[in-house]
Amino acid sequence: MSDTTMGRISERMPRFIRRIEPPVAISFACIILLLLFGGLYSSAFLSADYLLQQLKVASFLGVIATGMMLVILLGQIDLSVPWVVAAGAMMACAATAYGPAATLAAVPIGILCGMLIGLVNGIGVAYLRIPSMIVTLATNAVAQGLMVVYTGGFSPRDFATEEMRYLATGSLIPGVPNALIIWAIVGAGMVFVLTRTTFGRAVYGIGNRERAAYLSGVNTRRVVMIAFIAAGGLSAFGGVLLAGYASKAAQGMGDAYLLPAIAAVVLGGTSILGGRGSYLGTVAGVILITLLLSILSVLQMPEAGRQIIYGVVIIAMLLLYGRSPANQ
Amino acid sequence: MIGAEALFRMEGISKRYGGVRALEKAELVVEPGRIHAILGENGAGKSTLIKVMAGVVTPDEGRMVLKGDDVVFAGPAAAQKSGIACIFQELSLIPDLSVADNIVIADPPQRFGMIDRKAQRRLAEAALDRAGAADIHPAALVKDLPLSRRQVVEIAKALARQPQILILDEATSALTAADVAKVFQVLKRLRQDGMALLYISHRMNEIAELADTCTVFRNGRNVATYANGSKSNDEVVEMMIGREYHNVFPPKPPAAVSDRAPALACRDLSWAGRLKDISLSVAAGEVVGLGGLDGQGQRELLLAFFGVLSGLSGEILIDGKPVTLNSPAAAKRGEIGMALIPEDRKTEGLMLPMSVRDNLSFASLDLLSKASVIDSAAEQRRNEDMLDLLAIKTAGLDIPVGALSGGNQQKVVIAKWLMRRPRIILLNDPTRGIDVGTKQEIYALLRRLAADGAAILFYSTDYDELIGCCDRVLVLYDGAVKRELKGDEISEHALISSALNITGNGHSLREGAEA
Amino acid sequence: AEGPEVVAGPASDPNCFVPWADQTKFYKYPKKDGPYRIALANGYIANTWRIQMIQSAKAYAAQPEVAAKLKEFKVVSTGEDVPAQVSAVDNFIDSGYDAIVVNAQNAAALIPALKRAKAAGVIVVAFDGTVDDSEDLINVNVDQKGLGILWANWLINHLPNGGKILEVRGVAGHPVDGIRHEGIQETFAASGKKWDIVEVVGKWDDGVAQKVTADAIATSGPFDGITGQGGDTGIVQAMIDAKHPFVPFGGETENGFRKFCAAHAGDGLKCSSAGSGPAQVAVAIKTAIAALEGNVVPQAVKLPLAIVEDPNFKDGTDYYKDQSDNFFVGNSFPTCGIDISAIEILNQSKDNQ
Amino acid sequence: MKDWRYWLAEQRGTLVALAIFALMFTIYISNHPAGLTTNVAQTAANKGTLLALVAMAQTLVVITAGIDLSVGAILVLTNCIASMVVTGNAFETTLGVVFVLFVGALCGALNGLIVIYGRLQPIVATIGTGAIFFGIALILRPLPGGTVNETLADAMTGKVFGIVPASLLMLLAIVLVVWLPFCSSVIGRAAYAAGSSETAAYMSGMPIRRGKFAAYTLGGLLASIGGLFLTFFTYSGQASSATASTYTLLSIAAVVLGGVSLFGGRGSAIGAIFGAFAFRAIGDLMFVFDFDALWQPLFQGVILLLAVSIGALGLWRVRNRLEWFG
Ligand SMILES: Nc1ncnc2c1ncn2[C@@H]1O[C@H](COP(=O)(O)OP(=O)(O)OP(=O)(O)O)[C@@H](O)[C@H]1O
Ligand SMILES: Nc1ncnc2c1ncn2[C@@H]1O[C@H](COP(=O)(O)OP(=O)(O)OP(=O)(O)O)[C@@H](O)[C@H]1O
Ligand SMILES: [Mg+2]
Ligand SMILES: [Mg+2]
Repeated sequence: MSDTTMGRISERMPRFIRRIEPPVAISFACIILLLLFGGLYSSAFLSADYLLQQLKVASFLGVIATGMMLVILLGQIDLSVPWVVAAGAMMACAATAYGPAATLAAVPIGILCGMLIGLVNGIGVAYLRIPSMIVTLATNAVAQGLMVVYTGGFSPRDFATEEMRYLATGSLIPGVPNALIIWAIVGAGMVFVLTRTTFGRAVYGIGNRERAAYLSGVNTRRVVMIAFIAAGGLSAFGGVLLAGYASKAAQGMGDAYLLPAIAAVVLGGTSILGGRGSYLGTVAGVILITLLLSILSVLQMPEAGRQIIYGVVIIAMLLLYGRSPANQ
Repeated sequence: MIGAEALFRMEGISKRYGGVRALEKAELVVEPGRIHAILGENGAGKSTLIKVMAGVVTPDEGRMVLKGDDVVFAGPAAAQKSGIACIFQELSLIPDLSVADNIVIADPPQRFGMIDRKAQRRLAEAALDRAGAADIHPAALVKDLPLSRRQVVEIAKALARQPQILILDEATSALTAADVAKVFQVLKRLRQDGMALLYISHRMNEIAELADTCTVFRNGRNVATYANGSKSNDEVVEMMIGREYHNVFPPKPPAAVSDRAPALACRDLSWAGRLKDISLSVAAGEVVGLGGLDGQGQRELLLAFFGVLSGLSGEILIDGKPVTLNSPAAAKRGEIGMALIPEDRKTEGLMLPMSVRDNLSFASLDLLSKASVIDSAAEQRRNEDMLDLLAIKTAGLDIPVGALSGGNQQKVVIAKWLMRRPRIILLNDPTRGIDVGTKQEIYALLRRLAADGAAILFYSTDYDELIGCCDRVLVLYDGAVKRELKGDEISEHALISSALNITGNGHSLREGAEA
Repeated sequence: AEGPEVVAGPASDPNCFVPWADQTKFYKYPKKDGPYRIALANGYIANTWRIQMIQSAKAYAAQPEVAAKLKEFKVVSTGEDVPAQVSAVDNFIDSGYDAIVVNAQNAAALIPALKRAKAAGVIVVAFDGTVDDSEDLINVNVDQKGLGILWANWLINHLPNGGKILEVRGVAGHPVDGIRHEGIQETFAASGKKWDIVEVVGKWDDGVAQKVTADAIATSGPFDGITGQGGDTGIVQAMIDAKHPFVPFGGETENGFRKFCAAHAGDGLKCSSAGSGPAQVAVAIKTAIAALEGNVVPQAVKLPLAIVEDPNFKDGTDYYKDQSDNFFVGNSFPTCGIDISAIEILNQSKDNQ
Repeated sequence: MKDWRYWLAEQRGTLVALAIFALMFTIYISNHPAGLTTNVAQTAANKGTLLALVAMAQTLVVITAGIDLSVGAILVLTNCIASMVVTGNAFETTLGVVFVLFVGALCGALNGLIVIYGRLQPIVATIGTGAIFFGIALILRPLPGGTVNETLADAMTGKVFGIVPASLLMLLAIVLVVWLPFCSSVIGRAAYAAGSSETAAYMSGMPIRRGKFAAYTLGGLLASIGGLFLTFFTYSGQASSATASTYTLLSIAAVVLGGVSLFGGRGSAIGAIFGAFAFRAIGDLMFVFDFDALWQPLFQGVILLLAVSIGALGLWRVRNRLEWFG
């Protein structure tokens, strides 16, 4: 019938275009707005090196938010980010204590540690059916405990390796920080997985209704577990990059990334209930949050003022586009 | 219009959803003391119409008149206050609340501003009684009840409100004849009490028995209103679908005796006291029905085959070889090739917010992908084939499946599994909420699949269906196979009597219900 | 119990137990017979300073002459949750410990618990996080405000005609951040020179400090001088990444910071590095034991600042070239005969792993 | 099935929480050097009550399938305000208390309005409001300090007749005066319904908005009672972001231990109370066991992990795998 054919015409448009939703567009608009506002305060906010620096810093959050988005799409959440980030960084640096081979493998080692914690999260959520919000809370506590014991008992090495330094601060393409390139690669991978692979479909399906997904013969538990492992690995990778940026690992270096990661994902239009959201939005959200925090930190006003503005801006932006439909 | 002045009237009601015209200048006149049936194929606009009446959907244009004065409903609450109670096709029970809580949900009995639990319990029990479902415990959580019981609760809930106008949108679609009979007695009593009833169903025999007046909808318009019985079934269906129509079940091929092992079989299958030593076999090319009252273990049996139940005793055989299936994933794999059309499309069949495309492909992703990368072109092709094969009425592959009409949603569930070309097909009441025309298509389809060598096991709450298209029917009672009916033995009478586990004969449907 | 009797000074060990001010009272608690049961009620634990502090405490308690005096030394960390720490103190009181050493998450919150301790005849010694408006305990602390003044003066001396200063603050709302900030502000104000001070919040964390510093440099830089309350390694790192010229710097005692100071002193990174070494916990324990033994101690003990200033950063004593950036070097209090060099406890614990 | 079976099924979460608490607390007490003296009981009660209050606040919101990440910030804000206004003579103090409670309810109401009429996802909406509340707290108390009417504070944190911890009595009173009326009222039922299935609730014509609004507002109110109690506990106010985030996370842990479903529609504040006390008891274990200080965080983490895994034991009984999906 006619409307069906119309539908089919619209499908001839490239998937990418069709997938851009208003939230994404608007949040990019908000970014511009924010910059202009910053520009009013000081033209330095529009300078190329400031912007590149923000993108560099954003890519740390970006990598972490990528993992967060994956679990949020499942209708879950990962509160273990802070200490997974720290653990990834600390373990990567600690590797240097065990010979040149380990030093070279520092980055993978760090990521691996994150994936291990992710594995525990995944088993807890997928196989033991414990709400993710609480399992990840617990694993976060465990990870912290491990790091405390480790630091206290082993006086670990905590210098970032040259490779880590290079990944985070070097620039393969002149002017473009490597961190940014890495984020781009991670992001591209994520987009591909979400839009083109069976795994991605399964993630969205489970996020919408796991029961139906299961009855469709999808191994939902494995998908959920893999997602959490990936999220853990990405958080740890973010930590590794941070360590490279700071040239060292330290405890509590992940504390500043949990809420921003969640906020970024949701500001990007992903439904916290799962099943809905596009990566482009998360990109926008990450840049938005990073810029906001940076501009606020530089504006000469007391911390209190910053907090209030931060909150108001988040809510205002969500009111602009983050509203769920009046009746589902 | 016959006699009595209108209690409620809708004039020129239109409702558009994007490109879709759900309602187009629809008219309806509701009179007290009569049962008014509304017929129409899937997507004709029936549910939309009554959603407008119930204040859930606000129409784009048109007016509603209640007892002579215009009304506009701000929301469901408003409609209820003016005495309109509605049982929605997609039920509106709160899963985590108890049956009693749900029944009195509109205005619970209160003392000093607190809900009076004792009184609530009494009301609930009374309502359940009237709905002929005294077997449901008022303290049970709704989410623990099977769909059919929920529908009864929904009916009890509507009754508890004592409305002037009661609307049932396919409220009995999951009920077996016996349950339906009980409900009908209630409805007829209400009619005598002067209540106006609107009754939507795709089961012609129900409408024939119950309705006083009938209104047929097509493409959002009311195309005809007539006194019940003044038209033949085929005439009615032709009005519904707007083309020539003859009600015929596809011919059954003579039972072919083959020495090949049955595609699907089980021996002494038992589970948690709900399945008791069930042994059966379904040969390739055979359509076997599961009959019996609702909740006698039919669902559990299908789930057991599909690898959902754990702790089974006895064995399941595929092509004569025993297998252990411990997940749907295992059951659908190539060499086994099983498919289950689940009971509740909303929670088990579909992801309502996701697009038609995603839903259609979801069970077949392994086939549509190489190295788990989806081949969009192939996907597009297969999806379009399915839309055509089942004539699914949708505004495109990318609109959320939740936006389709109930029946079309059901078709999507079936299509999503047929896409795999399964060789063993388990169906759990697949034609629920599907209009007569489409039903015929599906019967024909099942036959074709069988002819192509599929083995089909088919639970239905609709006896005509079992009679019309099954080679054999196994009647379950209390988790065990009570009787196997072959060929001409399959009659409504035989089905009922064995369903009620009465091995005599000479029982009519009605008596059966009382028994 | 009747609590301590107020006596005239000096303290039993005047070099170590330096009274905070002239009017500081001196206490003489009723003598108890050892060995003693002493508890350490710590709050937050998950950062290097705290871990190093606990290591120092254990190391000190393990020293033979100290161990001889202790029947039990128990450490409990209750996290950032104030009531939990108060409850911990209460629990120690109820469990009959002789003395409780505490690093208060929140000063005022302890006051009622201190009353209860006094009533039960339990000696409480607070360090780092002290309880200044109560006399029912002994406070042991470095002069936090003095630190701010020290750093400000360092910059004032190196920038004869004022200039643009970046002040990287600690955790907002935390008393120590407030008092150090106060010291810095007052000193600059009093200097009579023209100062343009840009404040950012670094939360005493290298990562955060590095980020906000980078932003500050990009938007409001360059600066003529920098002072940081903590996370100083990160701050210098940010300067280096941004190719910001090295300028005078008043900061804490992180090893990493001092490494930078030593390395880049020539290029203009003239540092004053001073802070509150984690080993002050040892002084607190020492004080508690002294009090239990009936010796005279001041109600508030002022610890010497472990100051190292350009140009005398020496590898192996003031900083450790090839050790972690994260530990705090100023960790010995010679005047108290306490010399738990950070490196010792780190390595010692490495051996006993 | 018998009625009591249904009742049991309904209360299962609460009872499990009670069991965990009983177990942990018994282990704690039986190893405590002082044993179960009134002081020890009082200490445990006060610490538990504070968390219980915040957990109850969280429960109300979670029931509507929401989550309140600002609950800690409300606690801190009301703590700061209380440290300014809850002083002076009986009359002034009373006014102060009323004002604090009012502010708490106001914060909750703001959350409610944003979530209902702004239609924002609670988790982010409350991240935003949380920042705002904490900012205000910082303005009011740049540095820790303030005072509180000490007679009141001592009374509330003390013992009645030298035996019963006053805090427990207060908790009991709140359950009777706030919780029970709420959950047995139409509004409360609407809150549960909205959490269980908003569409169905809407179709059934329930006052969804009013239900949600009430839940959020009462949540704010309970959080402010927590703020008051924190002030009684600490004699002062401090705008500490650590306290805010700690209590927000602890409240979630307690709520889950208390058998409240984070998906909404199920659970009770009573369960949350036991969850809170159970969680505190877990924390207390390290007193009585001689753990190396540096191993304590790990120990607590592992215990927490085990405690939340208890729910998984039910999985062994599941014979229809669809039950995995609730
Ligand atoms: N929320 C919605 N959004 C978009 N389209 C809708 C929506 N609800 C209904 N429609 C469309 O309106 C038309 C009528 O739907 P309706 O549910 O009233 O049909 P129906 O007569 O109830 O069919 P069925 O017998 O299958 O229940 C259908 O084409 C359907 O796709
Ligand atoms: N079809 C629908 N499905 C689910 N939720 C809906 C639907 N339509 C509206 N809602 C939600 O229901 C709520 C409104 O319901 P309702 O008007 O009954 O609340 P209310 O308490 O009666 O309002 P008030 O308190 O102002 O009278 C809103 O949150 C709205 O988003
Ligand atoms: Mg319909
Ligand atoms: Mg239908």
